[in-house]
Amino acid sequence: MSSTESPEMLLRPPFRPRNAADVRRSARFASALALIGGLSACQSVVLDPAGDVARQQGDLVVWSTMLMLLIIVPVMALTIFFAWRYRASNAEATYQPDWDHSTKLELVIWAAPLLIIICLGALTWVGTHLLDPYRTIGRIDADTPVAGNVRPLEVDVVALDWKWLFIYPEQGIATVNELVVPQGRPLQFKLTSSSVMNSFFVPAMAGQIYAMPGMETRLHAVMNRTGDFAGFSANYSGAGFSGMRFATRSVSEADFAGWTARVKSGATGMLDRAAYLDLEKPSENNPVAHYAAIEPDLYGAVLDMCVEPGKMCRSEMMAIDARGGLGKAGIRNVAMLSYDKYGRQASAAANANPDAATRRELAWVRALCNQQPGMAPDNTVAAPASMRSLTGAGLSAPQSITLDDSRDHAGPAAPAHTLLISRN
Amino acid sequence: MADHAHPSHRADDHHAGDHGSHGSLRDYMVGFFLSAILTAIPFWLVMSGAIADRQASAMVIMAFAVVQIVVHMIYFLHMNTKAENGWTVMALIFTIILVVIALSGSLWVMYHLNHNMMPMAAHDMGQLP
Amino acid sequence: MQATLQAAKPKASAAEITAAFYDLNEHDHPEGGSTMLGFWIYLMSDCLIFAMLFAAYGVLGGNYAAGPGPKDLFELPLVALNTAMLLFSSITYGFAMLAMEKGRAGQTQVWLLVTAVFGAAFLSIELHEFAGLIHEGATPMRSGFLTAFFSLVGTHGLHVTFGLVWLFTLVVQIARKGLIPANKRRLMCLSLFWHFLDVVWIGVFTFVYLLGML
Amino acid sequence: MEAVDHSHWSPLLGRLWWDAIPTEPIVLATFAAVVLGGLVVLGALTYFKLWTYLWKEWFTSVDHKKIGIMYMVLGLVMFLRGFADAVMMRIQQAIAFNGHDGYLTAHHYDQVFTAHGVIMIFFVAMPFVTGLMNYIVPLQIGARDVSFPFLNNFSFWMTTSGAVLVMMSLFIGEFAQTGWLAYPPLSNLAYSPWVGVDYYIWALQIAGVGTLLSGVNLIATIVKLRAPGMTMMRMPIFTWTALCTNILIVAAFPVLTAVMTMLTADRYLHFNFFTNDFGGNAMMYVNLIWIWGHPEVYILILPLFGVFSEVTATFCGKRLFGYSSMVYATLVITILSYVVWLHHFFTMGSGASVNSFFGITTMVISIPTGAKLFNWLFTMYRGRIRFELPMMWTVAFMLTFVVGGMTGVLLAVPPADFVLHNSLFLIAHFHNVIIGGVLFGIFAAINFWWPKAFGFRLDPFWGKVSFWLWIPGFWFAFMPLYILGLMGVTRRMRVFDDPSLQIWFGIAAFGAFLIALGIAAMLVQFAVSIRRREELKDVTGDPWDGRTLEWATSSPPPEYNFAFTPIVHDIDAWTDMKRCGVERPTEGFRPIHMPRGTGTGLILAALSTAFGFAMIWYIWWLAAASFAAIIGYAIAHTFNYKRDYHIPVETVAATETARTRQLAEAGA
Repeated sequence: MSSTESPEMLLRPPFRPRNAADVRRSARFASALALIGGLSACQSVVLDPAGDVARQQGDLVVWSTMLMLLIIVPVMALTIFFAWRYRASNAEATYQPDWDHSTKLELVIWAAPLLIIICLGALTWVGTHLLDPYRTIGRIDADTPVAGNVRPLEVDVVALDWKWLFIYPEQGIATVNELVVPQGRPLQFKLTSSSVMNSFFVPAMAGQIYAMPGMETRLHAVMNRTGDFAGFSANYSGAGFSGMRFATRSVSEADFAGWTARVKSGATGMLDRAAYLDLEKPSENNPVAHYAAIEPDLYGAVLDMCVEPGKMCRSEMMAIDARGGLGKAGIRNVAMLSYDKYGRQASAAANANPDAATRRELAWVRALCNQQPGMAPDNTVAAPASMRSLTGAGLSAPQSITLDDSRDHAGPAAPAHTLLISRN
Repeated sequence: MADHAHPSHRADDHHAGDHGSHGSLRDYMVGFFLSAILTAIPFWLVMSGAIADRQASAMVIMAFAVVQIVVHMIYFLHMNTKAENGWTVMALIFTIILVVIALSGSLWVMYHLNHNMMPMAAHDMGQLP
Repeated sequence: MQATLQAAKPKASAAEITAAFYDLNEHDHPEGGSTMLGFWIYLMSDCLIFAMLFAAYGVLGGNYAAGPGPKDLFELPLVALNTAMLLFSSITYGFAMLAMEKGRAGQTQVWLLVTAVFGAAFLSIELHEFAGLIHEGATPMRSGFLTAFFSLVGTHGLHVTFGLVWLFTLVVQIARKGLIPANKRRLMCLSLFWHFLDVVWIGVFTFVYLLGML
Repeated sequence: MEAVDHSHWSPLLGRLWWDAIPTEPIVLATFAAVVLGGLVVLGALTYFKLWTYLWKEWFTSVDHKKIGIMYMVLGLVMFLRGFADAVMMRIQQAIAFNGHDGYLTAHHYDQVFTAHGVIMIFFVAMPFVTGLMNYIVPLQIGARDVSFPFLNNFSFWMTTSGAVLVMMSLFIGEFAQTGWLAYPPLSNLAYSPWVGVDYYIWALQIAGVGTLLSGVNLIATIVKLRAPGMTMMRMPIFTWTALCTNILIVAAFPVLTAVMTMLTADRYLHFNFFTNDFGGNAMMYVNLIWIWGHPEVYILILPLFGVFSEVTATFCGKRLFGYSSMVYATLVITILSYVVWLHHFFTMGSGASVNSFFGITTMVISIPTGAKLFNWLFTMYRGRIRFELPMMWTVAFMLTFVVGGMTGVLLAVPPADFVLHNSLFLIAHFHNVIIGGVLFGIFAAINFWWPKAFGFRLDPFWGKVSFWLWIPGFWFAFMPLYILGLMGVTRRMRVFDDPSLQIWFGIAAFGAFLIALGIAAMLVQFAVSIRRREELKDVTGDPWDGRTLEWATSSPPPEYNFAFTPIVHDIDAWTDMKRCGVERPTEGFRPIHMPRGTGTGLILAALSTAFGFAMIWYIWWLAAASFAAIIGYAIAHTFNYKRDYHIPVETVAATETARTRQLAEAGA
């Protein structure tokens, strides 16, 4: 295999259409089939998105539908035909009241769905691995692989009650309810939440992924068009859920640089821990806000649930647990861990006005841990990894994907063991 | 039952009023002693630390537990394939399958979820398996 | 396949046909013929409740929340004693069943009461253990591990408590009515229940206590 | 919106205080209407002196037929409530555009969609299928009642008790605002501090006890009480699906009980199962509840697969095609439904390997389901299809369900799910299978077995009106949701900002309006049929030329179902008997051993309602007292050994002679 060609291109599944125009055409065709006259094909963001990942996902929707229509259409037609043909008033039709078995037919009725499912299963296996949100972007679109030296733009996303915070660590800025991304550059989202489960979803860009407190999920995407798109939470999260919408603006690299500069030089303030704790309080239908600067580590602290002073970071807690806990000596140290179990206010109040016992505990904790936020494991899968085991002969163990020779062509060099565990 | 030629029982009745076997004194005693031994050995293993390797002793202990569960099933719960026309055994097997699916499935799924998402302290990053 | 009888006996009389299709000599079905099977099915469902608690323990069992772990809290000798109590109660319940089969009501009651004593001893030891933990501050509110531990072991304990209440009820019912079929059936159901709890306890002491102390 | 402070607590009334009375005008108006309507009903019952009749003949009855009917009534009443919620949502979503906030506040709207889901699944679909199985299964297997008649009565009242708690939440306090599965951390105390989630928990827990026991009961019944000669492979297909359904109930509902208990422990005792801090894990809840949740879907649909099989065979006048492959398909679905749960949370991020495993297992389920469809199809082939209402619903089901099945498999493809999960496409999908499968099946079953239960047919005209309103109503209501899903619109939204969506919501609301007319037509159908019951009378007991044993007895069947237990030689036992020209025995009757009615089930359930209410409102003294009363009463009940009696032979003979005369008059 030539290293200049993307393996993704070479190992394109045979049923994949050759170029984007075909895809669009078939997408339209299928949606026309499915959606009575194609009324909405032009507006269907799922079938006609602006990002390559969403496009592949949309294609998969179309292809799976077509595959299933192979069996659905005949069944529906036969239902209508039999219902009409064998109606009681039709004396001409054959009547065999005791005919109840035919080995050949039985074979067909089990085999036909089985065949479809085998095809669909293969499609699923390949598609799921290729479009794993943990997988880095390997191509900008069907014809353009990602150049080896392109670093993805990292955006750290925090779902708050009820708005979205976007932190750009590289640029040192943050926004509320506005996501601006450069077109044509791979994007890497790290997502967490401050309180409850949300789902980060920009249908035009890529599929959704949950954002959950104390945990980090990842999403990789790329935008192929400029424009304004809708983003929102797709998982109900409480009273202000409907207003948790954000504009997603895909702009050119130059515009992105300009926008970054404007935000940086803006008169808006710095997003430090105090500002974050203020922002985090429940509010609805928030307008767009910009922060010219951010406190380093803020996202890590949010993820680790230790933005408030005096809290033990979750990663530190888990590291302690991995070593067997703190024993009985640690039993009464609860104020440092209390995040929201007794309500956020209660938890904050305990630290704001510590009694003697809490003070002792806090001192003890500070001696024990440095309250430095950790980070989530880098479980991203480097793309393009070899797809031999995805497309190929048999569904071999997923581990082999990263152990394959062609991993050498993979973009960012990652230690083998990380890749191994990431394939799980 | 005057007329045995006549199918006077419900389809699944094998013997009216039959409640399965109950086991004899011998059964109970055998079961008791086996259980006592099968309990004592793993306790001793852990308390004395006889097997140094943690993983090995875990396997041994679990093996003892499985054997002891089987002993209880046979000698105390009097499981056999004939009671209730085999329905009890069938129910048990079905339950075991589901328990295995639910337990191992949950652990598998949760392991992956946790593994993918839980933050780690920076200094622990390198020590992953 | 269809109309088997008609095919077999083309000239059967109307009465013969009726007799072939209706059970004309039916006897009363003994009451409670489904009870043992029904109770067993219930036990299987209970088994799944415990499976979920085990799953919760499997997932949360390592989350000490910077607090104590199993090695800091568990006392194996106490658990061994506890296990012995439950095992003794099993065999004494077996003796009660043997007495029941021989139709000896008084003996059955005595063995039941002995079983109750062992069961109560088991519960007392468990409560003692819980009280000790809670006194030290290792409450179920302290960490995911303690939550899962208290819930799993506590649910088993609640089952034992329920078994004890049932057992005393049965002792009274035997005193009132003797070893009538209904009471025998109940004794057999309780027997299944009691031994089933024993099986669950094997899982508990193995997975929670022994593996925790490794 | 400012959060209201609900921290008031007193020893006597717990959290119950004036602020528990809702202030939303819609709720107040409903409250007034319910109170007035309730008073009218109570007054009428008293005036017509119906209390004793109801108590003796229905409430305390252990007759599986009466309990089955009571389940259906419960399902119907709750269906009206659940549908009202649906209409409220459709109206809200159709008008909340262009800065218009709609007419429901978030607090109200979020309760409405949560209650809609909970009610439709737990208190409509479940009572419907349980009621159906209760009524039909013992008749189909030639039994006199279920294995545990008292438990059956108790199960019904526990389900009702859960429904009562949900209804109470409308007027006292609030219902959960979490979505129907109440994911933590949102459902934890920190984010749902007041009584909503507690209503949810206790309603489900109490109803769950009933469901579980009814599952145990029906399994034992099917296993132990089949008529002589009815081997497993001669069981009617509905009984087979009922058996598998109840196996699923017994295997799945304990999981729900366990998970709900864990959530309860978190909320009431500050345990750490699903908390964010202290080492809890909220993803664990999602994982566990779907281990229950997926089998639950099959609990709902499997019995209706059985109904469609019976209906198809009967109205095609033909043996069911591929009986054994139907049975194996059912068994395969039963097992497989346990290995697919993760497809409900692909997007939580468990990784490609886990996702594709569960995606593929999900697709595998569609194979036996597809086989079933073909079996119905080939049952129609070379049949003589009479398009009575049950058959019409069946054909409508076949055409509707395949679409729902297709979108379901589509959602099982993880990358597709990433763009469709939680969207209105998903909503359209599961309504497509639950309405197109479960509800259409229930309607087919009601039209099919109504004459058996009440002795007269349902009026076909109004039935057809209802049918022709329902079918387009359904497509109008849910096809727009598919389209909206593909337009990237997510579920549970209260207001929208893209005006181009409004037209689709308008169409969906129109569909809901048609469905409302369809429901009204169905109620008219019931009323008209009851009025015309003499004209529609079924004297033969076999109005459709049925094939299984329930048609061998009179309509409605006598209390004891069969004076003589039938002996089975074929799958279609009754068809076999008719072909052989079997004459009903008219003499030689014996006294029949039957279970005796009892009020214990109702009393225990009433105490459970009190207990649940007390726990919800933190009225600890009442909780303790009602709990003690439950235990005490249950123990006292076990001291009652007189649970059966014999129907005297004279009564049996008189009943059967009357039937003989009736048959002769009908010229049968």
